Amino acid sequence: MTVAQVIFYVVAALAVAGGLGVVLAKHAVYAALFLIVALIAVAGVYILLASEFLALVQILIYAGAVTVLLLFALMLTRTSDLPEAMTGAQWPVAGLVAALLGGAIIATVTTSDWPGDEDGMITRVPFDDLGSALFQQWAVPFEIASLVLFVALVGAIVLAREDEPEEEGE
Amino acid sequence: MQSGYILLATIAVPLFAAVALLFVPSRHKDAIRAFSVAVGFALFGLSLYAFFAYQLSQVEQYQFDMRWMWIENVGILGENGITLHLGIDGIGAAMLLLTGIVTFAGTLISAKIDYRNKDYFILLFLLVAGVFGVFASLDLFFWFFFYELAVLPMYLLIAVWGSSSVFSTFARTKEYSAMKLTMVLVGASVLIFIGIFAVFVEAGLGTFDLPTLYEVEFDENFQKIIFPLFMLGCGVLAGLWPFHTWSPDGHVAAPTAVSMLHAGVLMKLGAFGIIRLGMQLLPEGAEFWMPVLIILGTINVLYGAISAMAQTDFKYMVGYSSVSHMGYVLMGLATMNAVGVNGAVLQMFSHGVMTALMFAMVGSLYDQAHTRELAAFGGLVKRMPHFVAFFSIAGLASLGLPGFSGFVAEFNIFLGVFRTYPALGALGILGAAITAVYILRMMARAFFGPENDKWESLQDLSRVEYAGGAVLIAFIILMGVYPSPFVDRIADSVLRIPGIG
Amino acid sequence: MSSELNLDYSLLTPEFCLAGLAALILALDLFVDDFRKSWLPYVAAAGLAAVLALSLGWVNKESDFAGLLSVDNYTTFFRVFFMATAAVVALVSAQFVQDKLRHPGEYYALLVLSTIGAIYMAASRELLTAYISLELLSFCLFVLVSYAKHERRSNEGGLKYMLLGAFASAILLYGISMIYGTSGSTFYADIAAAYAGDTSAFDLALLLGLVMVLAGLGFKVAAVPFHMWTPDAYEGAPLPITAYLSATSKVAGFALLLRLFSGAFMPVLDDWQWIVAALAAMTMVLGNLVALQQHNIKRLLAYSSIGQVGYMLMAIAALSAATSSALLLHMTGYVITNLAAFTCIIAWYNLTGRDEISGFRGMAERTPLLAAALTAALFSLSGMPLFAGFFTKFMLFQAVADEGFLWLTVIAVVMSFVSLYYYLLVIREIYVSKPEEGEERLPVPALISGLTVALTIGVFYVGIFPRHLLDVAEEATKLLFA
Amino acid sequence: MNMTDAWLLPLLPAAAFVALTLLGPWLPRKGDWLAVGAIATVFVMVLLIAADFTDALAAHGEEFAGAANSTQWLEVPGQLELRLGVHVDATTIVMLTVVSFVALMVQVYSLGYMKGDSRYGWYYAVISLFVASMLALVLADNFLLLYFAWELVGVCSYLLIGHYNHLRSAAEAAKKAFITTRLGDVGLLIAIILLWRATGTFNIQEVIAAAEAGEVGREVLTASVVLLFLGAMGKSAQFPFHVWLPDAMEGPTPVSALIHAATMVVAGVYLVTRTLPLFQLVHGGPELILAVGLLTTFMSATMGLVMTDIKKVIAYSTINSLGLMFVALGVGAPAAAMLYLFTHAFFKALLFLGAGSVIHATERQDVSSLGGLWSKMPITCVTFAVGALSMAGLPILAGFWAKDEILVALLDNKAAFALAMATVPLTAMYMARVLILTFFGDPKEPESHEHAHEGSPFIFVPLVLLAVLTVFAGFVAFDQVGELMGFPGGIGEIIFLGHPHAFHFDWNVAIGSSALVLAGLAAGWFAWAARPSVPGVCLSMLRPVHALFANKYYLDDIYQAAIDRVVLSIARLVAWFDRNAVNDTGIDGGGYTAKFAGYLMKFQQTGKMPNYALGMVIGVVALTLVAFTLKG
Amino acid sequence: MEPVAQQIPLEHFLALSAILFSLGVYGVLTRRNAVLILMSVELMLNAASINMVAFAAYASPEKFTGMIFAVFIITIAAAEVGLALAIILRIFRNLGTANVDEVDELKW
Repeated sequence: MTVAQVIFYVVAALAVAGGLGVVLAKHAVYAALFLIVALIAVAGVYILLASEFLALVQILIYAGAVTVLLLFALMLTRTSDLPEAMTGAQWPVAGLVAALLGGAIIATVTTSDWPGDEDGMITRVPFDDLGSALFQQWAVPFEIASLVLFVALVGAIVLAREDEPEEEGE
Repeated sequence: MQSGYILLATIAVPLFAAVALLFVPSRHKDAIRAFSVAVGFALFGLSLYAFFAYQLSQVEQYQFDMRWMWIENVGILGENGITLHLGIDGIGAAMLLLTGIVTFAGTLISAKIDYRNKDYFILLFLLVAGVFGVFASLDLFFWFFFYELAVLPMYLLIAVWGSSSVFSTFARTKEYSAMKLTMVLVGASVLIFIGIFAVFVEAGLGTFDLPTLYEVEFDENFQKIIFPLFMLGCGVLAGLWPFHTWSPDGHVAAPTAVSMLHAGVLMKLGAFGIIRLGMQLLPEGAEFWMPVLIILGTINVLYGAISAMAQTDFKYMVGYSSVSHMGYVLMGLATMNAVGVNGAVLQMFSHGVMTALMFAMVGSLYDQAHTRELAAFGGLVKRMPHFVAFFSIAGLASLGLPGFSGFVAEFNIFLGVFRTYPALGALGILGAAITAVYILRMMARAFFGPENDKWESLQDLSRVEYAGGAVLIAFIILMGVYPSPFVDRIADSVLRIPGIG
Repeated sequence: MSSELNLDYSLLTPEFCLAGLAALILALDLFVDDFRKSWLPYVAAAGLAAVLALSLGWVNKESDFAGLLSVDNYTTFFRVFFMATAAVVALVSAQFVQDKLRHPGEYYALLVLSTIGAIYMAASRELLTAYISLELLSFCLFVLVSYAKHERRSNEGGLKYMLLGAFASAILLYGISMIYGTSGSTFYADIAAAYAGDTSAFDLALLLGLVMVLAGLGFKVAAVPFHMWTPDAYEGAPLPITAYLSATSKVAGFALLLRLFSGAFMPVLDDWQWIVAALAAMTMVLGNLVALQQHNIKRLLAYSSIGQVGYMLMAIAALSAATSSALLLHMTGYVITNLAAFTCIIAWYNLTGRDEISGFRGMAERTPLLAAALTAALFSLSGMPLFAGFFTKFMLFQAVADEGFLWLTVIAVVMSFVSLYYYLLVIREIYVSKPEEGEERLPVPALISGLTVALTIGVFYVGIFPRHLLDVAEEATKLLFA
Repeated sequence: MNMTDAWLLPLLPAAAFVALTLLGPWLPRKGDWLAVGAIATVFVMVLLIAADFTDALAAHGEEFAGAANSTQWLEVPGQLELRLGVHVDATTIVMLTVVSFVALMVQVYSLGYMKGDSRYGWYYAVISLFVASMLALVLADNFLLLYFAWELVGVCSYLLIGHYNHLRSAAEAAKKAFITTRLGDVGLLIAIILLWRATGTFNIQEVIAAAEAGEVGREVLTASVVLLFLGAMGKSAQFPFHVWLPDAMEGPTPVSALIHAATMVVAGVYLVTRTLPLFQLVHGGPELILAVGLLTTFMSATMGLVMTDIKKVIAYSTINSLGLMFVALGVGAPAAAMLYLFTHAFFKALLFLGAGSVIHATERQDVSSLGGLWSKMPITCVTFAVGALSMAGLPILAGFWAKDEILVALLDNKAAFALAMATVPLTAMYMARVLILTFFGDPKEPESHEHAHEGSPFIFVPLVLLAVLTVFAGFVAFDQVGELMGFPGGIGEIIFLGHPHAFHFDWNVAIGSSALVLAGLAAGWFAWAARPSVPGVCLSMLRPVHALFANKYYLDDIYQAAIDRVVLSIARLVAWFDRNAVNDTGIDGGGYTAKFAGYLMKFQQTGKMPNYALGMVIGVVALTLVAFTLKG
Repeated sequence: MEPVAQQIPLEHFLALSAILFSLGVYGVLTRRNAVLILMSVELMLNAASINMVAFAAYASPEKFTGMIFAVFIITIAAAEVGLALAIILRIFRNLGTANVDEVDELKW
């Protein structure tokens, strides 16, 4: 067992554990914390896959900003205190189909003969290559993404904002 | 070669009339009436012209033949596109004339309509345009287009201007009847729609042009599979048992002129469709399935007549008699011989005029009396002699009395049926006897006998009703006494239908 | 690498202009107080119209941006399509927004921005671009559906739409990753090239990817069983947004599906054809049958639009040059009709505050024009002649049958017949049932009247003179199968 | 006037009908002169044609079959040609004479009788139409025109029976007459079509020729003949279709005279006469006619005995006579039938017109309320007596010769002869009864008796003319009479259908039957004039029998029950089935099924977002698994 | 860093992502709190990202499209969370709950 393998299995175990925590935890806040674990573990996976940039982004944006947002939301909606209300009635069916789906995917991905698998040489992608690709070839998605963020921003403001009472009268 | 613009005009005039009415303010009711009657008269004139300008023993099967490219060279359809191909054979000419007559009479009768008469006439003219379109179209697409167009306005015409019937144990609201009529007819057209697709795909010519498709010899099994689609799809509109129940309910609920047009003309679209799409397109399928159709037709005749006998409502009786009479048409078509089919087409014409007259008369009575219960009347002849005379003529024509159109038609049908299925022919004649029973029962009960004081206020036919009825009667008698103009045109075309011996 | 790429930003001019328009609207909303309530929709509509005119400059030109997206006739078709739709929706929103909603600036800005997403869904020739455009459209719609933020139904619709949308886009992404994994690329052309050869090595992964992509896009277009958000979101959303959902959102999904499946998945047609056919069949049947049970006009139209999706999916199942141009034709006719219907419904709602079907009682007496137009639209939706629906359905079904899917056509025709029933129920309320309160005429704003007339004429135009539109649709789809 | 111009005959009254219908209200005297003028012209033309025919007969001798003339009416090229045409032969000439003469008499009579009727013009219009149709019927050279006219006379009969349309009974009687005869017509029409199918023609001569040549299969021919006879039975009121004729007396009395005595009802006899060769080709054909005729004769005589309505008695006597004609046809003596038909027309019309005169004068028609009218109405009384005695078969009156001719023809068939003889005294008895009760004895209702008076000349002139004919018409059976009158071939030859010296006179039969007639008359005189208590005694003794006769063998009740209970029940059952099974279950059921499917399906929309997500996942999983399975 | 291709097969990464994905699906289906559902969706998105990056690394490293894709996924995910939270907050304010089972006024 190489170091990489060890790291991978540890990270993978963490990720799965975090994922389990997210879907099974009895308290919402715990779930959020488990999510952080999982997200950081995934960042580890990215490093293993030679994508340090992604790992960075993952930790900064996801594990940092997004989870904090989620925690805020949890606090604002104050629903973390009812453990029995956490899981819906359809969990047996859900478990079955999720297991079926997972099984099907695992069976598929492990039995498929992926093109380029054999000569797969993982090379580190230099930041500047990534950057220039992002701003040249992928400029359009990038710009659209900016619009997406803008829309999310505007939308969040519009929806979340409490209106002044005098506007009600109109 | 006559100009196809005549046919185009029969479609375009009502359409433009409908559009023109849109721009008339609805408060000018009298102007709308006058305009509509004028349009009805114009259509009558056009159809008369087309009928008499139709030349006998021409080489061309279709006259007034004309094409307008509608969509050309589109990928789906290849370079043929879709053509508005108009033309009539003798059958079409007779049906065109029928439509013209009934439309004219219908617009006259409709002059009584006062409630939102603008909307009414717009819808009526759409309906009429559709009917003319079906009879004149020689293109599958447009055939179906107009076919649906003719059904479309029915819902509103019945549901808005119609009337509900309440019986002791059940009721038939106009909404129900309108919905049933529309749904059953459109449902049946689904079968036609599928059949058209199948024919188009199977022919593989990328065209909907009927004369072109007539040249195609379809595989026998294909014909056997597809023909029932057309037979049932069109048959339902012709009142085919057991899908006939839309007809009595719908006709009863409809306003007078709509009943006239619907029973008088629209039901013929179904029979016409069986000829145009079924027999002409798929002769072998027709031959295979006709025994079924003739049995169903016989059931129609007897079942309709017997049901009519049990009716306590004037209009229901007439409605069921339509079912019965359309059974003769189906029987005639199913004989697959020239005499029978000729008789069927004659019956289409005859029944159209006759039933229109009946509905016009029932409507006239209902408008005044607000009831249609047979038992409520008696001795009407004293107050309404012309009404009784007109109604009696329609009744006698419908029981197949010589001298009226019904006899000529039914006689031909019987001859045809006896050639192929004598036993069914005998049953058909029995049906005519049953018709006599219910018609005469109705007349004895409602028209004659002591007068009922309740109806002292009844007036005889108004001038428009009189005029409309007179036009219809003229044709009933003309065809009954001198059928040659009709038969010559019809027989000429019937003999050209493949498989007709 | 970069030197070979065509990075001609001018291709994106219309979308830049749209973004600018959105910014302008926001700015107007912010700074010019007088404008706020009344003029924004007209600014939006005028701007959209202007950009629409501008985009006509790319007719019959063919160019691509770094292989990510093409500006060709297909794109131009949808540019015009979406901008016109957005303009109409902006106009019909005017009074509704003024009466019932807050923050009009953002409303119209989002409307304009969503158009960009829709256009790029149609234009993209690459999965990432397609995905992100889809998200742009979705995000705008999430917000717009929840826009009546003090209304419980709007909140609920928005929540369901949002959560399920996120869920569906996760599934879609997973599917895309499978496609990417098996083909090594996200570009449609490369994917097609990769699948052109032997795919047996990764057949299952490919299938999985296809199913998941179909699920994700099926969500977008509301295909059964991924449709369940539709009725709730339709009912919850503010009325103009319901109209917009039924038009742009759906059509954009199909624009994407069509380009994707014809561009990338054509070589593995046999793998997905039956899936789409099955989805189409289920969608038609469920949508139309459940619609029979509805009491709310929005919900009714939601189910009816599900039914319509079934018809459209048939075109994808029987994918060919003929079906795709028929699909474009049908979608155009459908959207014009639907907008006509919604214009009337919105106007009626503005006047009476009713959106139950029974609330349409006496419409014929009180607003005859709207009643007639709505009736025409409903007849058109059910596929009656003279109206757009008849011809477009005929062509669509015809094309599908011609590809050998007669059984699917049979279901479609039967279901189309079933649909007539519930449309007639509405028409019955409009024309037959007597009004409950008052018979006096209601004042319909001139703008709405004009719009109604224009759209109704459009409905008739497509139904009676479909030739031009058919030519355009054919031009637009020609290159898909070049 | 040529024989081939005979097609003009029906057109004249037809034209009168059209003119009266369209212009009636605006014509002076409502156009009655037009109708009478038309029929008078027709009568003259008939005489001219008869003269032409006798000339031809004399010229060609026995093989002369008559003259025909036809025109095409409708053609399906190569498949069907329908021609309308006329054919004149001896039978036709007899019928034409009878029809035109009686019609003329009746129309003249009606000028007086119908005066003041509210639908006077319409009455004349329909009478004209009837005459036109009847002429067409007898002239028809083919079954098509025959059927055409056959139905039209039926309609005219219907219209005229229902002339007093404010009476419920008249309306019902008209309906009954039409429907009953129509049932027979179904048979006729089927028979015509069957024969056409077998021979390809409607022409009567050609059909007979083809049948004689063996072109028609045995079964088809048998069926055709039986069905044809059904038509004849309906029209000629033979048992069991006879029920309509007594009820038809609801119509104006002149109508009864013309239609229900002299002309229309003999159409059946005429038809069978024309097609007798067909019957003779079928095993049992003549026997069928004979049996029906005998049965009808006997039953009607018994019923005539107990009727109290003067017109009904005469009506039953008509049925009686019609039965007798069929008897003659059944034993293959069409000539005898024709002679009877010829004479019967006069005396039966006379009886009805006489009865009409009584009714006109007293406004009563029940014999139990009449009586002693001979003093008030001597002309009517005498003429009526002549008619009644002729009907009874008293020697030298017309009826005597005709009846004896038939009885002679029956000699070979003992049983039939016996039965026929048995009805002779019965007939005489009820004729005596009606005569006595009406004109003799004491008036039972003095009030109406007071007002009774002889009618206008329009009424009594026809009576007298007919009475004269009734006395002398029988003599035409003798060739010498014809020659005396200037018909070279002799009227007898015409009456005997072109067969010279066909008259058979048998003294034994004549004396025997005359004795029976006298016995019957005596019995009648005894019972109703001499010992008026006798009927009551008989009645009490034979109550069940009387009840059976008076209730017309309960046939009306049986028919009524059959219609009300059976036919209408079936109709209601079918209507119920149509509404509940076909419509509500079948058609609506389809709709409900769809709706119910929608109802079931809508519950997938639970409103709960996790369920929605579950649905999506299930969709994905299911599709994936199916796809994998398919891929293997 | 060492190339890991020889050390860890691609399938292991894919299996990890599959597990995360199905966990996410399970979470979406069973969690009743809207925020937790959102978290589960994040798991699914991460699973997709892992796939993308793994494929990019193994299959076509020179194009690294998958990595670009992952960047965008993260971006979108963040925006999505922001927007979703606004909607959830709005519904919480109006209805007093963030429990999706209780938000079921719209149905049938």
